[in-house]
Amino acid sequence: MTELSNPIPSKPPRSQWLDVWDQFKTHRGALLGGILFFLIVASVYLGPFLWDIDATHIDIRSRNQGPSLAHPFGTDQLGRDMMARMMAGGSTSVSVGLTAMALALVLGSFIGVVAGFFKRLDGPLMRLTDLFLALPLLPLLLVMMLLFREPLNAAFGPEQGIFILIVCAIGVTSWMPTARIVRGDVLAIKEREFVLAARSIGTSNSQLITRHILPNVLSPIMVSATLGIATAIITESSLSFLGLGFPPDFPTWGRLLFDATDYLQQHPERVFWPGIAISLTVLSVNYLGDGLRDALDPRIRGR
Amino acid sequence: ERGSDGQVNIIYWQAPSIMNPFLSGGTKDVEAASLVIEPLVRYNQDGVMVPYLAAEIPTVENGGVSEDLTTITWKIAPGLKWSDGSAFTSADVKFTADYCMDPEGGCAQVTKFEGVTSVEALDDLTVKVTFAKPTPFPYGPFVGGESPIIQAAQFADCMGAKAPECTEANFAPIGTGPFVVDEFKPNDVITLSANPNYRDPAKPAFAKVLFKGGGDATAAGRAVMETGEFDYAWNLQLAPEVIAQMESAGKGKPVAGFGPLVERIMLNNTNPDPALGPDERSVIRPHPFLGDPAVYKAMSLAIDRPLLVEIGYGKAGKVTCNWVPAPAAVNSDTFTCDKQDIAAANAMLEEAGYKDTNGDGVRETPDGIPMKILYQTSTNAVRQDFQALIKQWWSEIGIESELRNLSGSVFFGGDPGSPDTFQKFYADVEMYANTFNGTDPQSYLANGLCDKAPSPATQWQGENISRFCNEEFDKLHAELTTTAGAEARAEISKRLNDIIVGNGGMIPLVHRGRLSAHANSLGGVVLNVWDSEIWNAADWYRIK
Amino acid sequence: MLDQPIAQIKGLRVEFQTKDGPVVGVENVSFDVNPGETVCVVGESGSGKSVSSLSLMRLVEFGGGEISAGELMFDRREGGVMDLAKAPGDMMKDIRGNEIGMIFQEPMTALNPVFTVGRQLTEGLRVHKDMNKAQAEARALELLREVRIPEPERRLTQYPHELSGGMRQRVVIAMAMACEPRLLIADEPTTALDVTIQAEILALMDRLKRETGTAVMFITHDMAVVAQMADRVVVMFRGNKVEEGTVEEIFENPQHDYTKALLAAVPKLGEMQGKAYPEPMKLMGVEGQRIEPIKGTDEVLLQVENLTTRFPVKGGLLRRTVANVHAVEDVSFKVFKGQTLSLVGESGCGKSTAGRSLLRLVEPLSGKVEFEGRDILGLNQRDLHKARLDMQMIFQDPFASLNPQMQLLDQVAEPLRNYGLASGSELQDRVANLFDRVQLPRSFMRRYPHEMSGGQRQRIAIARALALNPKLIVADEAVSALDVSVQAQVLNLMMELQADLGLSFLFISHDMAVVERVSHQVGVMYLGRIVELGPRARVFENPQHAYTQALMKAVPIADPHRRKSEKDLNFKPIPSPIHGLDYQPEPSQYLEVEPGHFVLTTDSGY
Amino acid sequence: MLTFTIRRLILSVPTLLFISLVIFLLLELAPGDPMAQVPLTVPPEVKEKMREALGLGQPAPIRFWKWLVQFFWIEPQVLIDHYFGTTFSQGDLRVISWQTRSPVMDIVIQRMPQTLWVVGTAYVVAIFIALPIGIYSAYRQYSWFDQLGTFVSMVGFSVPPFFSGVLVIVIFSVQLGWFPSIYDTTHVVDSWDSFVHQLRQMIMPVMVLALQITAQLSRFMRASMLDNLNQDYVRTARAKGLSEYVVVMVHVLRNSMIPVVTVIALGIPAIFGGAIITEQVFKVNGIGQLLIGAIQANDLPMVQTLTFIFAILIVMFNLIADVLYGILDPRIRYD
Ligand SMILES: Nc1ncnc2c1ncn2[C@@H]1O[C@H](COP(=O)(O)OP(=O)(O)OP(=O)(O)O)[C@@H](O)[C@H]1O
Ligand SMILES: Nc1ncnc2c1ncn2[C@@H]1O[C@H](COP(=O)(O)OP(=O)(O)OP(=O)(O)O)[C@@H](O)[C@H]1O
Ligand SMILES: [Mg+2]
Ligand SMILES: [Mg+2]
Repeated sequence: MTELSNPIPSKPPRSQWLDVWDQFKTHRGALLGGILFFLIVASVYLGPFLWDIDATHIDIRSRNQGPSLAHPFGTDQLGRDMMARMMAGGSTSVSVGLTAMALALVLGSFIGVVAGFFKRLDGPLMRLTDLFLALPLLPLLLVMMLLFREPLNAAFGPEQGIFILIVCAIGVTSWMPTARIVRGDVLAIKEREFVLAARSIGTSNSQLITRHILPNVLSPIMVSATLGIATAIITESSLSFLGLGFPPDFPTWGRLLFDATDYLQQHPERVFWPGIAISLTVLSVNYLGDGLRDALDPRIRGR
Repeated sequence: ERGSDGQVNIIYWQAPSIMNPFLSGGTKDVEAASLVIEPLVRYNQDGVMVPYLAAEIPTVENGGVSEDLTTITWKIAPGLKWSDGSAFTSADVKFTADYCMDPEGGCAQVTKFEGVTSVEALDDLTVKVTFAKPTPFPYGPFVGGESPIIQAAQFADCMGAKAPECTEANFAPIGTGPFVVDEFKPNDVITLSANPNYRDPAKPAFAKVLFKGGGDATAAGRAVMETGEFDYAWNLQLAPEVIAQMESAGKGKPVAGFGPLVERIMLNNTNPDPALGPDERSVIRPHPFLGDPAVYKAMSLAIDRPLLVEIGYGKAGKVTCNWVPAPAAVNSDTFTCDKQDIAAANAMLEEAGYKDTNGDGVRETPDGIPMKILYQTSTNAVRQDFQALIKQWWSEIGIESELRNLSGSVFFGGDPGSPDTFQKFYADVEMYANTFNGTDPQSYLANGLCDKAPSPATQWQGENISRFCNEEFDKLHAELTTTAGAEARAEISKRLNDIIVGNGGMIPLVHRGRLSAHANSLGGVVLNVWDSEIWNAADWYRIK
Repeated sequence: MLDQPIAQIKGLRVEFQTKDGPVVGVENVSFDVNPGETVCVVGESGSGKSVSSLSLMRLVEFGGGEISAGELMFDRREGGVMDLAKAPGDMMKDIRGNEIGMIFQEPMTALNPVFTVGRQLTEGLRVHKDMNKAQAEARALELLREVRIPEPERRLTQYPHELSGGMRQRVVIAMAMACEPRLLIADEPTTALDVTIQAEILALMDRLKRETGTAVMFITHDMAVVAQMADRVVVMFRGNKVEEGTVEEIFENPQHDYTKALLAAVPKLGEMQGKAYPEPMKLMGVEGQRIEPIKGTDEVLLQVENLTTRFPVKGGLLRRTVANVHAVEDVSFKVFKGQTLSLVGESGCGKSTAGRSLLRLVEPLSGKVEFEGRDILGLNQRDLHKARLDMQMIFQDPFASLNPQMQLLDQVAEPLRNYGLASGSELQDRVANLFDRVQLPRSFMRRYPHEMSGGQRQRIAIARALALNPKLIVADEAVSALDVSVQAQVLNLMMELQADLGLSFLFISHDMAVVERVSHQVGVMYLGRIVELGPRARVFENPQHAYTQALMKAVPIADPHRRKSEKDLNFKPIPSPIHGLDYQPEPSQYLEVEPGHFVLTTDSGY
Repeated sequence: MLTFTIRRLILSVPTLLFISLVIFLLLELAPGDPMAQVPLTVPPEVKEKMREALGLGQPAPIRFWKWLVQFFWIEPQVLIDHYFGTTFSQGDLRVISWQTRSPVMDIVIQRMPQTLWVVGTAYVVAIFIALPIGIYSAYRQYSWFDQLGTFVSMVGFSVPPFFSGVLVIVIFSVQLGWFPSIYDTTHVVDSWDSFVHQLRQMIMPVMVLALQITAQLSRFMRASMLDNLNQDYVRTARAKGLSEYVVVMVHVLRNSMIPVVTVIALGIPAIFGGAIITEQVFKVNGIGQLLIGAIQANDLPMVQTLTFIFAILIVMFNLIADVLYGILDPRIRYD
């Protein structure tokens, strides 16, 4: 009977993260996406150490050049090296994407979880979400600039200051979809029996949220995260379009793309670089997210 | 022949929001309105006055202007009709003055009527304007596109506080111009058709006008020169390279004209240090180093103006060292500045005691303050390129600059609550362009007077942005206000210009022209920078 | 042609492609189904029962499976015998639902939630029988009458969620019967239902089979149900057929070890007759089993008096309470140290709510819960937290009550962490001991719930409940979702723990046979009240309340000679427990018919 | 359901009032001045006069109150007057734009057609493209079609419209000369030819917008279909002998559409809100362009009114989405 009653062949136990990695490896798209994203991040942050032309250095004699050995990506209308600018722009754009996404995610998940978990806060928080959905981004940004630019400048210097401002502005205006989705999931998960079970063994509310609720809403959060990076990069570029983004000597992919659209006919390669960089980042992050979501879910991982 | 040439399409990338220049003052609105309503006299492309609704231009010689320079009497050309068929009379002219001078109306053109004490209709065709004091240049009221005549009958109920409620009149004023409004879609599009009662029966050649607004300069240029969808595009502030590319498409061509518009760097003569309180910052204390002639001269010398012109404006720009480069009569030739000389600039600073003592590439003043400046301007592609270039040049002479660009709506807005307005000037230098209307610079030159400096006391209003203060200048300007005679006035104007430029009020960069484009098939376009750009739309025709 | 089997499965092998390579669902299975006969396929969970039946319908392909060998001969209504394993898709479409009908395991999810019952019923008819809408509806109505659904006209326009589980399962049956198939496959049609409804459904299927002459392939793991239904039995184990025979042969003379084990694991109602105390079951293949009665003590551990729990029904513009669900109404009982009190009753009668109210997982409205002399209902949050140290709960569904994202180690350790009882290596040790205690290998500690079988999961839940060394465990249908063999192991484990540690259980179940096996005291609940309460032997041998009597009758007995017929059963639909705000329920009054045996005299609604 | 709706409607009144207050305060705080558009040649004293004429001299609470009265009391009257020829609103001051000195609502109504035409069509087109793509991608998960769909939608999602817009203009207007680059808002559709012209001028902005919306919607649709394809009821449907088409397109689709429909409903306010950048690029001059123009000109009454209308739409469509959910999914009950 013992052999009959013990049908599951026991695998040797493995570390959780090794499992995650194993599953991740099997997802071809995710692996490719991950490698690509890593390459982008590496070239953007480490590239400047290898390519030592300053992104703001103006070499007026060699302006509007096409790709060449000296300037693999060509130069812009003031003779600045496009490759250096792409790297500099990338580090801003990727940082904005990551941090704004992280901010939106934290805010959205927090509000979503709290609204879903505490019935009493649900109504007010969801109306708050409505409010933020209704707020116009531009005036909000202007107000934030007005209120916080000086103190932030004083505390972090002008570049960091505006970076924080823009990241906050994007983060603060893009957490709502995440909150809605997370809330819906939390509402459903809260009714699952394991939550009641956890309560019966004396788990407090905060432990309940962090141990039981959050891991189970990870998958929608991951999806929001991947979309969030893309949205943040694109929002930043739209802000440049509307004249509210980073200062002009602070290149970002969005700004490079926007500046180059005027020269679309004369120097098409100039739109090509930032355009392809944004698209590749978004794509790689998307595949990466798909893979991570699968890898983090033990149910899928087990299959 | 009137109406024989079909439709003409005009695109303004800033859309007109109202057809009443008295309520807006925006160029786009004034120019759109100029198709419909007209002043008594316009300036032509050379800045010379030509009578439109007036029979002649009153002068002291012909007795139209009194000897003591306090009155001017306008004679209206006989037989003029409003587009609704009613007669144009002196009552309309008088009404226009009353309308604008109503204290509650918030008239944008009230400066045109500055010093006017009364406007009387002597008879149906004669109007007499009386000034409080001798006015050597009495051609403010009713002259130029900003001061057209509106119909008394139509606007009778729109005086003062009621002005904004007359939407219909504001959107479709009855005028004497070549066209009448069919439909006005604010901030979008205006459709007009030929005025059946226009004074010249052969004009206008076009039966219809489509006046589209919105978008951006690139798109407007493209629509005229590349796709040929539009016939006329206004104010194409684009990179010369882009303009050239568009022109090569062969459907249209750019035209340029030069008014007194100057792109300049204003130097803050006060100390903008944030550490100073709101009542002192950019108000009282002198700037730690910008006031030194060696500094501002070196800064000016480090700038390669021809390159700026080439990169930023091409055909639509000229190097200038003057604040008032036009009309030609008032353009001073005291300074030359078309050569960049970094070495000389460095030497100048070195000599004046500004040395890089700590080896960080930035000079320090003799008191040890590093020469770091904040350089702000409005958001605009060309300005940002200029900023980058100038920043680099200045860094070569050991002056480090931090760049900041601000949304135009904030920078040029006068909100006293905002720290980012150009009036507050919470920066060391700022770059923008300014100009004046008409051909007489007197009131423009007043922008250099000590008491026009913006300060908390004036709610930060005032046009003396650089807080320039010079006794000699003030005195000379007072003299100008009482001097008649074009030549003498021009002479004084030049001297005023030299004082301010020579004493660190500003660093002029580029004399900017207006660049517009018209389709090759559109004939009769004469670009006018002294009045409405489309002043002679009545003469336009289709080249067949 | 009558002697020709309707379906012959020959050497069936089904493989699934998974990420870890192919998995064999069914290895080599052959059996026949003859016309007019009921073949029961039994076996534990995962033995390949469903896969075999789905293969016959060629539905495994949609689940990622592939029929890699074997023949599936099917005798078509006209056109002779053909091999379904090779039939083209179009032909399968004609056969499915038309000549083979199928009833699925889960009545709750087998119906499309967004279409009305009528629509789902008529769909097949219109496809296969070329009926127009009116005809199909008429036929659907007839079908609903056949399966004895009350108010069939109204049901047609209702959505699945508006029906009770039993009604839904009847709809599924009606749907499968719609085109009068020659073969009806029923895949565990009653496993998810409670006794009373199960009894009804079984009787119904039996009748339908008799009336229409359809052959039935009945899949189950419940031997009692087999005894009730089968003509012939096929026993499956890990993808293989291990035994086949008539129902009498299988029950009276099982050959294979597995069959024997299966039969031994089935608790039979009446087995405990004459025994005063519960005792563990004798299981096959377990050496040196200690079978001793568990006496317990008569010290009162928990005393519940007049417990009432209501759920507000909100409505109206301002979300005010407009009515109450009287889930638990004036309930009193005692649990003695080291003993088990069972609560039985139909689904929805308030058993779970009563159990949860004790731990204040739902807040009771009024009453008194005294645990070791402390009033639980009066405690503040902090004291309640402490009190829960001594009272733990095991939940009905082992699949739902474990967090899918957490390793088992962490789940079992969680209560210890919550109370700060252990940390570091001590924590590890204690968890390891708990795993030993519930007889799980320590190597499972790093696994996730989905990597465990149902029985193993329930052991984890038990280990978690034991972690704090509680005095009372509320076991809310702790074994209902498990296979018989696993269920027996878990029951034995629980009783063993009771004997060793002197635990008390509040055992909630609807399975009378299980209750008989484990309890010292039994309370029968109906519509929120306890209608009968007393020592197990008395309640089972001398049921006094009409409801208790009806409940006893519904229990299927694992003996093919004691089948029940439809007319034995008379269940009234349960009245609604929802009452308006002004409804004042009468207090419960009991008559002590024997010492310690109480019967409700107040009107209970039955 | 009805009471749920009514309750939410009642609740939305204080919500909206609060939102309007927040918007007002936000705009109050924002730097910027309606006089920024006025040329520098106009001296400050005059600008100050003009500001006063706009009512900017009054304290903020009074201006807020005035706006509330104008928006909630006078504007509805104007609407009633318009339809029934009554004269309730005679002599009352409506919400007046600072830029155009004309009633804001008139301009909004004027802008509505082109916004709805372009953005609305884009939305509809996007839905019609996205749904089939999403359905088929899910049905054939991990097929090349699915992979391609993912790739294209991600690229579509990642190119900002200010770039894709200009790109299509350069290709289709400048190089090929097929479509006009500037949208003609005065164009009236009254014949087949004019309809064709309308199509020609709409096609580029619609496509640029639709690309973005499609990208997102098709992802949603795919995920939702995947959720449902593995449900038990699908097996039941197959067991009934229904064809694959009916199983997928009736049974699965109907269930998958529930979340997607609400997502679509939540996107509808954006249609009325216009597409700021795309409108700008193609000169459609709809609501989006109106808003951005008003923001740039600091036309506070206009911005306030527009954002508030937008807020109303968002609150309403959130409610509609919730109600739709309840209607489409018979399991959900709100009382
Ligand atoms: N879609 C699938 N993918 C992979 N393996 C599967 C799939 N479906 C079933 N299996 C495997 O096939 C085997 C038989 O499963 P089956 O569903 O037939 O069991 P069962 O006897 O019906 O069990 P239960 O009583 O739990 O319903 C199991 O080992 C299962 O893991
Ligand atoms: N949270 C709740 N809100 C409202 N009503 C509830 C809630 N929980 C239970 N009920 C209702 O209370 C009654 C008793 O439910 P309970 O879960 O206690 O029944 P049960 O006897 O455990 O049934 P089962 O055997 O199905 O588990 C039912 O009518 C149920 O619908
Ligand atoms: Mg099964
Ligand atoms: Mg229960």
